[in-house]
Amino acid sequence: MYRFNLNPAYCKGCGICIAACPKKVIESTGRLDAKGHILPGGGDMSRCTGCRLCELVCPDFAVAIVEDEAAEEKNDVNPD
Amino acid sequence: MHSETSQNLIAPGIHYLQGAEACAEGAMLAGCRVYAGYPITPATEIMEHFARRLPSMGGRTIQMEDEIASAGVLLGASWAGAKAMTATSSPGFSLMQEVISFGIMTETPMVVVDVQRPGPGQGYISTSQEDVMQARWGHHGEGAIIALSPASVQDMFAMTIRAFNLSERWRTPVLVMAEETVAHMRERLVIPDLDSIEIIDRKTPQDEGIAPQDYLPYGHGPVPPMAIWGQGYDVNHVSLVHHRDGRITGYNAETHFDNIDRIRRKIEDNVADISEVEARFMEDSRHFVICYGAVSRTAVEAVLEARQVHGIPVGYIRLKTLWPFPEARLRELVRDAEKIFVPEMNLGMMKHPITEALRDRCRMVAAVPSLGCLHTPEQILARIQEEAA
Amino acid sequence: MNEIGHPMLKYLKTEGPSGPRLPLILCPGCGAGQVLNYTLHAVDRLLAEDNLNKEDVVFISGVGCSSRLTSHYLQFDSGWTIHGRSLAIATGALLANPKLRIIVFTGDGDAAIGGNHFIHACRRNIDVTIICVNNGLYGMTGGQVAPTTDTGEKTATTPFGNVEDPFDLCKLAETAGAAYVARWSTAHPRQTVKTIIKGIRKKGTAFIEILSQCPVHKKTAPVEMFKALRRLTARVKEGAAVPDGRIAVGEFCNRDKPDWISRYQDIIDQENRHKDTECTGSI
Amino acid sequence: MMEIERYEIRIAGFGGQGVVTIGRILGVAFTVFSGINSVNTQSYGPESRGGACRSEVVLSHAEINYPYVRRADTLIALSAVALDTYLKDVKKGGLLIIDPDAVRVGKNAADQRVVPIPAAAIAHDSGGVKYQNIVVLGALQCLIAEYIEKTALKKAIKATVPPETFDTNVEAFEKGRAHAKAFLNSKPEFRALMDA
Repeated sequence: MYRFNLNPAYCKGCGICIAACPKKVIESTGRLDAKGHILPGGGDMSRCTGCRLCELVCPDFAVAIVEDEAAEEKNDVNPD
Repeated sequence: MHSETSQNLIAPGIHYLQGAEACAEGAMLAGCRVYAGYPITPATEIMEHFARRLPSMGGRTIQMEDEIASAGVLLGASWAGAKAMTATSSPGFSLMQEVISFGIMTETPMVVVDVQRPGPGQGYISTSQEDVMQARWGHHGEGAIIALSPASVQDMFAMTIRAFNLSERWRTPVLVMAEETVAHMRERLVIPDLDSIEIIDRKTPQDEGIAPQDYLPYGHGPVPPMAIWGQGYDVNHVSLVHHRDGRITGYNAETHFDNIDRIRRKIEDNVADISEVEARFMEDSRHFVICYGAVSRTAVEAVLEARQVHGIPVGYIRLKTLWPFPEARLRELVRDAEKIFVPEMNLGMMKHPITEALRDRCRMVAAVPSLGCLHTPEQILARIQEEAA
Repeated sequence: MNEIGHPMLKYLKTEGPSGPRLPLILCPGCGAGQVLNYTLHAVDRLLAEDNLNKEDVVFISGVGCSSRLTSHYLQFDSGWTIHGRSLAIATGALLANPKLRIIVFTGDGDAAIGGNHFIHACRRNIDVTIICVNNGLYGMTGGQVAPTTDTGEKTATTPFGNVEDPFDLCKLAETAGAAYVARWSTAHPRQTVKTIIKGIRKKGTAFIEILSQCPVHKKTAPVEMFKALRRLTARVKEGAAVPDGRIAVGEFCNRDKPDWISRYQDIIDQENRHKDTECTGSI
Repeated sequence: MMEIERYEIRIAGFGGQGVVTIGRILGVAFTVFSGINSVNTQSYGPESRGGACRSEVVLSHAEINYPYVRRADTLIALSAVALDTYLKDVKKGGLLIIDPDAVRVGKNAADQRVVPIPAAAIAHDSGGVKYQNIVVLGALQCLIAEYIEKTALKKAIKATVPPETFDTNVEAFEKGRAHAKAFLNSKPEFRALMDA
């Protein structure tokens, strides 16, 4: 299981990570932040394959895909 | 200090060299290992000498596509740890102003030799002192410059060494404002014991015991120690107005002033150390000839003749350094004068700062102009006689 | 802030004594930021896989949006230099220390003001990797025409349309003598990383053009431009032309030839073997 | 050697006649091998490559300030143009060395001591015309022997010319000297003038 980590201080809401994601996992939060950017967020992260293309295409070093051990454990216990 | 390549450096003793060759030899002795240039009369002999000689010292000479690129090479070479220089003549000097301005802002040690020829435009290929104001004011923006004025083959050698030493000491571009006259003439050059020649190298953060994580590229004092590329200091050379740590965001007027004022004052506050003035025949002189460069050679003959043959009490002052302008030293030397003569191979350029420095100390400052050729002693003498006899 | 950030942040100075250095100064969705990201990924791989020292990696740029990549946030030796002159400065650095592995960021504006330096750097085959972020206009100054702007295109300084033909920078680099020439776009992330790795490994001049988007001056959403770059490009295949109206991407030239430093080193070695006294300049 | 207050030599001819080279050899001979200060200047740029070419040597035991010829003590004119241009700057009683095949002098040089040295012809019969400048140099040494010894000039030639041409250069130098010596011997009145 992966977690979509976003640094809102660096993100400018360009949406390129959303467009690039091969599994269409990343989606827009639809909400303006304090600087007027609409930030992305992780959607159904269970479909994320950890390809890290979003990290690679991000112009602002704002995105990180994190392997979330806690989430994986949780998944094991309660798989649905 | 010269152990690795000393057998290839010019040997101590008496030599007979062109000013251009003496300049190149002085540079190599000072540690110059990168030369970049573009051919132009009457400066080309300097590059040709480097091209022949630098490989034997493990250095590199490159002919670039123009003068801007030639000067640009100096920045990269200097940041990568080498002492580097270029030489050009006036039209090329105009092209280099962009890089000189950048060198001042990034506090880059580099040496530019301008073998001046007349202008404007292509002018002519003869001799000139018409770039002395461009030397100071040619680059855009504030800042200060160091400019030396050689008058002999010996000067071409010694002042080029001094130019490197000053540029390393003060982390700034230094100009050698030569003229065709001194670059082309051949005369005796005496090379002393090499170990007796002082060679100054830039201070690095390692020298000052500053670790990479504590290093401020534009901090630690008026002359910041300079990190060399390839040594793990992750230094960013930047010419945008910057904070002492090299940060360029967070612009404000205070930071701007702090940045530029320090760059100017590290030079202007040290005029006494940097700028050299030679004075002769000062006792009981009522008039003075103030000169620089090759014109000094003519001027001293005129002064001698005025004193010895015509009994006119004329003193002789030679500016060995044009910039920073040695105003305080001039005011020490000239307390009370009648007339001051300023022979120059232009229509009166250094006459202006001289007048500014001494206007309350004399009745008149007279330009003695010549274009395209060295004054004859008669020319200068005639002007002295006309005004002061 | 999340404690786990972008993997390339290890190569960036996020903070300094006088204040924060990130976010990047570039506009939202600017392709230049992507190019920096691709380049750092490539360098990351080289540091892990090759015998490359981080201390020897130097970034140099000139002036313009792409040149902002070589700014105060790089955790590398770097020089943010004069508009168009970055290759002259890179040449100087190599002359002083040939061990340096220099990466030069340029924009399409550098093909104008620095066109001559570009041609001659390729001709000399100086050992640098030139990464040219080509967005077809001058972004920093507000969207003026560039040497790579399409004919007929309206820009701030060609309000009635551009009457000039654009440069093909890759053809120019190849003709001028660069050892390695390739083109990709910001919409080819993995290909670009691979190509930059190849370019840095290549002895001699590697010229890599990366077609990029300027959402601000093209007044188009970053995502639309990003997608269009895929649509408008076609990969070159041996013996086949790219379809009409598509821009060729891929590797155009990869040849082995001695770089400037190697050839000059022969002269240095020769001069030090002979200790030629004839030209000591003594008289 | 005689104490020199200031002695000025000007050499002029076409580019390619070796005018610049002998100026330089003279400078080396005086300064490096005789301990006498000298300043050597020369024409440069396009004119030194085919047009009118000039070289000057100013000598003194004292420091030399003004580096150029003011009133030449000696003019070596290897072309008619050179003579026309520079004769007016030669001192009264000054030495004028010409190649008589190229330069004619008449009343215009009545104030000078004229020494004709057919340098090109002499050189042609030994190493080749390109040694004409060294023939002239030999002649000059003979004529100003009180200022410079021939050994100093030979050392300067050795230090300046390609090693493989040294012997031919010395041969040309000696022929020039011999020719000047013969000329002096044939003109006792000239000799007396020189000694005075």
